[in-house]
Amino acid sequence: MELLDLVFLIPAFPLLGFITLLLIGKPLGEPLAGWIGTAAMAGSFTATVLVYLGLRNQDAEDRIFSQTLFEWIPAGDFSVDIGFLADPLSIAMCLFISGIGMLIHVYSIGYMHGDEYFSKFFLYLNLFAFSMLMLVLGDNLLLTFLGWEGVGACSYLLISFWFEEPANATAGKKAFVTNRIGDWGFMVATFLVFFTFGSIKYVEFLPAAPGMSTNTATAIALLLFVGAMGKSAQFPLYLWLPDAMAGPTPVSALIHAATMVTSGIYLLTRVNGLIYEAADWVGNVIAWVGVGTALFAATIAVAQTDIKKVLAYSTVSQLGYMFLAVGTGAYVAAIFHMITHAFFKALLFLGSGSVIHGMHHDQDMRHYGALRKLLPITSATFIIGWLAIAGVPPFAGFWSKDEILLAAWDTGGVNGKALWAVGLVTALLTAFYMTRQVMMTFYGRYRYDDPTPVEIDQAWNNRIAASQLTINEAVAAEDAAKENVNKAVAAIATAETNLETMRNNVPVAEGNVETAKAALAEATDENREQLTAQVAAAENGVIAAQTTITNGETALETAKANVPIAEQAVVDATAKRAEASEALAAVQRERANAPVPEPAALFSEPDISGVEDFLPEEVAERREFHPHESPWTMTLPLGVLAVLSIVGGFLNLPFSWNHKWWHHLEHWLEPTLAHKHEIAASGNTKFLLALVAIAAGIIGIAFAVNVYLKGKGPKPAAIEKSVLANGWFYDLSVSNFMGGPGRKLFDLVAWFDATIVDGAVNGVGSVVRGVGGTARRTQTGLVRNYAVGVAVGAVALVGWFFLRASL
Amino acid sequence: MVEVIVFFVCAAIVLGGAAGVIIARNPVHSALFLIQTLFGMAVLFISLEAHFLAAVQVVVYAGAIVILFLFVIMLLGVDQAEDLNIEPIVGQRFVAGILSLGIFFLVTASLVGSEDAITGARGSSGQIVDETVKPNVEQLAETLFTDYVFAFEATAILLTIAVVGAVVLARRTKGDMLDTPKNTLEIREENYQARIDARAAELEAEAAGNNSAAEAPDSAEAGDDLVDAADATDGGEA
Amino acid sequence: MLSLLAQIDIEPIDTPDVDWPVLVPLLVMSVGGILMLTFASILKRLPSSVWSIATVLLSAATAITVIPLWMRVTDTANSASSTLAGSVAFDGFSLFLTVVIAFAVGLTALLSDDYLKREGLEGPELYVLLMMSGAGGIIMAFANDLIVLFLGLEILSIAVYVLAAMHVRKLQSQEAGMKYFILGAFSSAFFLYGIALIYGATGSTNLIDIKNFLSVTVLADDALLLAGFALMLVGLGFKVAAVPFHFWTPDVYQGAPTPVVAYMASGVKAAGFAAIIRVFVLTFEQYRTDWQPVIYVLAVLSLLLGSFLAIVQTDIKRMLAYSSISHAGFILVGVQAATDRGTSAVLFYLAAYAFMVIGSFGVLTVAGGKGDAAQSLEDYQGLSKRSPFLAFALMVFLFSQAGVPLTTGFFAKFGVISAAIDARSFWLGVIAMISAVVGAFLYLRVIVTMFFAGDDDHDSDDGESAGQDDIGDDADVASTDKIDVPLGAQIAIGMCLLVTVVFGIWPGPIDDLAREAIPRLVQESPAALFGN
Amino acid sequence: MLAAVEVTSNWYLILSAALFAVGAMGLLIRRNPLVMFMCVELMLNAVNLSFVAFGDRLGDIAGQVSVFFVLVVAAAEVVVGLALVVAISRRRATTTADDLSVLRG
Repeated sequence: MELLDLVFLIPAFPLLGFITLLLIGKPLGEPLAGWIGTAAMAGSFTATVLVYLGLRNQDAEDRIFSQTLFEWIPAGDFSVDIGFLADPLSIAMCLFISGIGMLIHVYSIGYMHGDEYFSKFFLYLNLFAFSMLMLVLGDNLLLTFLGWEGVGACSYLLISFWFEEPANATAGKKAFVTNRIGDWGFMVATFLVFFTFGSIKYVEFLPAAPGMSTNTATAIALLLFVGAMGKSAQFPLYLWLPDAMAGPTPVSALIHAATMVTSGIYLLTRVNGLIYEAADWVGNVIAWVGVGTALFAATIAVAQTDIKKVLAYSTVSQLGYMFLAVGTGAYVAAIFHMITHAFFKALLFLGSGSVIHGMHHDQDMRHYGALRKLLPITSATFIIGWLAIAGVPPFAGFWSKDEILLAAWDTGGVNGKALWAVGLVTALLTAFYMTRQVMMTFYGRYRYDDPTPVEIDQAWNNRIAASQLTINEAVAAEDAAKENVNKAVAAIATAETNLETMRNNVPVAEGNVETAKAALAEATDENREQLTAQVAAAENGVIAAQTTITNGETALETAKANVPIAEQAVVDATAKRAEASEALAAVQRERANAPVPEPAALFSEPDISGVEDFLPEEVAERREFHPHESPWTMTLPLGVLAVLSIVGGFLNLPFSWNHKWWHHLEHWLEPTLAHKHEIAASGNTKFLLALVAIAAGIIGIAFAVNVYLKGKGPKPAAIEKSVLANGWFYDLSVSNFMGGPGRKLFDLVAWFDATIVDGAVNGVGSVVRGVGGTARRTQTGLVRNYAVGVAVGAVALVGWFFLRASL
Repeated sequence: MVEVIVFFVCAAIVLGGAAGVIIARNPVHSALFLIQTLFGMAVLFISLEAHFLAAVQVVVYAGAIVILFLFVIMLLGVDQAEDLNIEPIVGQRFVAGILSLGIFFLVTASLVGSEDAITGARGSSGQIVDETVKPNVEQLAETLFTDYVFAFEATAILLTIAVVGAVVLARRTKGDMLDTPKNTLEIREENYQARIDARAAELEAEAAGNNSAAEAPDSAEAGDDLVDAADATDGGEA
Repeated sequence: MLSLLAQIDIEPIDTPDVDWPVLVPLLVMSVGGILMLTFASILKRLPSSVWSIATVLLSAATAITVIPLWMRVTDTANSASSTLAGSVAFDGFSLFLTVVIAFAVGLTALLSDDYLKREGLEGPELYVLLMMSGAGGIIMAFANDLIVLFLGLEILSIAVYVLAAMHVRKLQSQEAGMKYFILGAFSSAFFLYGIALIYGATGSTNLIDIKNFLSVTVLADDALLLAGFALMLVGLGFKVAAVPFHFWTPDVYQGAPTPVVAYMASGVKAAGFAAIIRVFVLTFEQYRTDWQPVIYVLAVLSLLLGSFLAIVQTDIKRMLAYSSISHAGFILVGVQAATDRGTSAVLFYLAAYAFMVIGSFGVLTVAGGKGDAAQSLEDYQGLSKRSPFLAFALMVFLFSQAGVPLTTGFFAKFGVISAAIDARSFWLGVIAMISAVVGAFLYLRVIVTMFFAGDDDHDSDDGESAGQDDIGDDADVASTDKIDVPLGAQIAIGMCLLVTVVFGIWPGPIDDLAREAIPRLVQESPAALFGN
Repeated sequence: MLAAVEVTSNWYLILSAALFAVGAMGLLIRRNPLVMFMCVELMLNAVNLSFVAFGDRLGDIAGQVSVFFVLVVAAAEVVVGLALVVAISRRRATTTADDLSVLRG
């Protein structure tokens, strides 16, 4: 009994951690703030274990304990307490919330290393843990709602943690708004519960549920389901979850895989007594929404290349599984799968975080490959997680998934078979896409050094640019040569003109001589000497003119001789230009002939012969970088979760002998699940169904291994050959299916997601805007129009009352 | 008989005045029509044996409130006629007509039945309207200072607010307007100043003309220029 | 002269007994205002902050004087009563609203001091008018007589008309004042006509008498009474800004000085709802099947139109104006229930809303800058950088207005909606919740603007889903200067923040008070009648 | 014939309703704020008439007392309204109600 009194400590520790970090988080700094946060979670986990032991000491029927701390809203008939409800369901939830929470805190110390807001991160994480534990432990709907909102707010804060990135801020916004829609359902349901029962305390209204009006129960169940759909990311409210991957990876692991997103399933499980009273079709609706979401998200996951996006869609898909279980009344299976999923999905997320951490924050799987040697611990644990989710026995996921499929089958009729079949297809797809992820990440060729298609393209462009440069030079040379020819021709003309002028000069000079001579003939003694000198000078002039003519003729000759030389130069330059153009054409031909670089060159290095020297600098930089394994704070949680993913299934094994021992979880949850679905199927059916499920998993894995590993196994050449020889696989399936209808199908699904669903959300927004915009026109700014509004209101009111009056 | 005639005459005066208020283009006329309505109302009060109110109606309403209106109209010089042929808001008059008719008919319809309905409602003030028991003023006073004494005291606050409010709003302020680039008041004052200057120049020119005729034209021209400038500004404003 | 008078045999008027303590809060507020006016005209040299401080102290005194009265009224032996010939109701309801109004006045005064200095306006009259208006609100809360109610309404309103036009250097402010005045006077006339018709139908203006009369008489023809209801609702609907009487709200909120808007949204609204509850929920309880549908429709229209129109606004004051219309719709949801639960939910809402809206407008007062110029959403880009305190405070207030849990807004909305559902108005509850969801978009838009947009470091094209909003993409970001938050505003905003968060986590105390403040209509208490 | 007719309080009340309606219409159709105020005065006067007529019908003086308060309110409204007009006309050349439309939307 004393142990049970500790229940308030479970949320108190994270709250304490939150307050401590709020007050002195910043001065504590890294890594002390992280350790404080972790210690708070450890305390919470310890308290949970103690309470768990306390509950165990009770008889099964007495395993329910209410603790009221204080009156919260002490208001007459509507009084709400801050009180905790410790029962098998809530404590089971608390165990894995605080346990996994603690591991993720440890992990975060390594992951957030060097972040500017290190202590703030842990502050939020602790606040989140507090809210989540309040959600689970609250003994009434309003307190659960409070926790519900609290986790939403923390999720919003943590998604936007790196809010300098606009995408993150937008994602946070999307999460906030989508969840408001779900909250609306929750609130109305709360009012309805209060209205029907006069209380919103679980221990008071759930026992009163039997015999209530079916319509009310249906309404409440559906409204709560709307709330759950928002929080647990079910179609069509799943939108925000993939976007939420913008936040830090530990957040994705803790909030968007293990804890918060499962609160919808928790809620429905908690009020299973109410759902039981609702109309039959409610369960079916839940199951079909669940299984539909599961299949839908799985098909999307197949087409993703971002390592975290695959896991995000996978989470949506697995949550759909859990809703399938809830819808078919298999609450134990739902909780079971929730717990195992928390183990292996947290493991996968943390593993992906470790990969991202090691790969310089590159999240594109096409750039990975063969990482298992470089990240040994991460890859080993990740592979365990993969086997668990893919449904390989004896890993945890197999058992829980099998139980859900069994429950679906057991619903009976065509409906049950159909649910089962869709679930099975989903299981196959799950195995496929997870294998694909593992193969692309840890196996195959190390592709981080590869130039990406964009970079190859850039290299080709570089090379063509270089060729183009040569051509430009040749053209310039050709133009210069042509110019020279022109110049030479012009020089001839000039020389001819000059020669003409010179020739004209000779008669003038000769005339001068005549004049001088005539003057000499009439000369007197005084000027004879002078005139003689003049004649001599004139005669010299004639000689000079004649000499110039000779020079001019020589120049003309030279000019004429230059023209052919210049013309020859032009011919040479033209040839060079043609040569360069040819070279460019050759490069372009080469580029055209070069194989189109695949987005994911999984199996062979991209063909970059011819452009090696032109690759952009980033490639060289990347080649300098080597992936590295993460620090122990990150690998330790991976190890623990890997062990849990292996043994998690032992919580509830489907063996029929020694029932009580194997079905531990079922017996544990027994007192809280008055209306769970009892499996009617025989042992043989169970066994057969399990075999089919295993087969589906193996087919999925095998298919993916063949597609994505393509012979890089122990005997690479042989497998590759056989695949090529058979031809059906690669060519038919991959090219035709994946590249043809399959691709189109997946594209269609992605298109539907992006256009219709997003469009509907945006559409509501634009309708609101449209209405607002129209109504806005009534606000004309003219006071007399406003007065008309008042008068219209007055007349309408008087008119109404006049109609009501008894005359 | 006399009552009926008095009623109809007064009703005609009251409604005619009211119609005048809303039809008159010039606000001064509207105010005068308002006085007409108020006087008609005073007579109706007398016929309803509310003698003191009739007096108050004339003294306070017609004598103070309407005068206040006229005072403000004159002070601001806003007595320019409003062009009632134009209604800038489409359909406003039609809607206004429908709505006021609606109010009138609905209220009237509500009134019609109520007269005959035996409600048993008698005044709860304990003061019976009967001049033979006590004079009207005395009855009023007694009710005012018993049942309505709190309301009476509350009017003190109301009147204080009115005074403070009027002072706050109507006093001249320092500083520029914050939300208009160049406020119209300044433009008006500039125009005004320009006219004054022009007039002053004219006068000066006349005075100068007596002394020496030669200088006069220049000054006059300068004045005209100013007037022109003022007109231009006016036009720009319009 | 005296002897002459003595000869006339004048029967002294037997004035009613006065339960003076009841009037103390009102007297503190109104006489305090008048005294302040007197001192302000004598002592012109005093620094203007003195008047602000005096107003805050007087409001605090008003709230404090309520405490002993509250003890008296909650003491069962000597509970609710009426005084002054039954024209003043003394019950928890009037006291509760008195405190709300006193807080509204005090907090507004805190915001006003620096506002007046910043805008270069002359001071003391604003405080005087504020207190007078508060006194009018208190009169409305206490009013047990329709004429008193009308006078309270006019005192409240006329002062606010002047306050709205108070920023004499802003054309917008004067326009706001003028519009408010014209429409206010128009709707007051309707209100008054309603009183006249009700008087004609019941023979009294006193609510107790009316109720007594209606409970013993079945009106063969209640058309007159109902027409009176309609016309009164016009006036009251106008005061609380319910659609279709809301048109003035956005214009006036946008144009009026921001601290005054804070008062309008809190104090005026509280007083308006006080009247609606006392007159309709209490006095005309018998006729609730007649008026409930009207309130229903008004609530629906206000809820939807308010939130839808708010979304398309880019001016933040206008946006909050529309959101206040939507809040009026929420409060009407509680009124419509016409139950004790509904009334206490309304009181809780009014108290919670007063603090969050004064806080919101307090932030806008400071962030608006000189002349309230920075009012567009763009001006709030990156407010978190310029003043983390303001951004955080506004975020909390907006979350509270959106009804996010752990704020008073959540419990306020929860209260009215649960009251509506309790009164079997299921669809009204649903519509209220839809409006709350739409509202969430709206408030989030502002918050996102403050925190995420307007970062200089990165490009502003942020892959925002198309058409979501048109904010944040403007290159010219408002100045990045730090904003200094004046002390008065710090105190006011801090206090609102404290109330919003503390009572958001622990709403018990306010809820308790709201529950004890269910109005009562009682004749003068036996003590008052026979004690003297 | 007229002698048989008696003036009942309803006559006054209907006159009052008509006056109220005329006042309301005037406020809607006139642009000059001063005239709009006068229309409010008409409406208040109509109410006054109603009060007095009801008081007469009920044999109650309270109707007449109420008129006092309406008078005070009317006076206070007029004072503030006119002050507003004065303040605005200082800043703007024209003062019609339609010009006041900066604030809108």
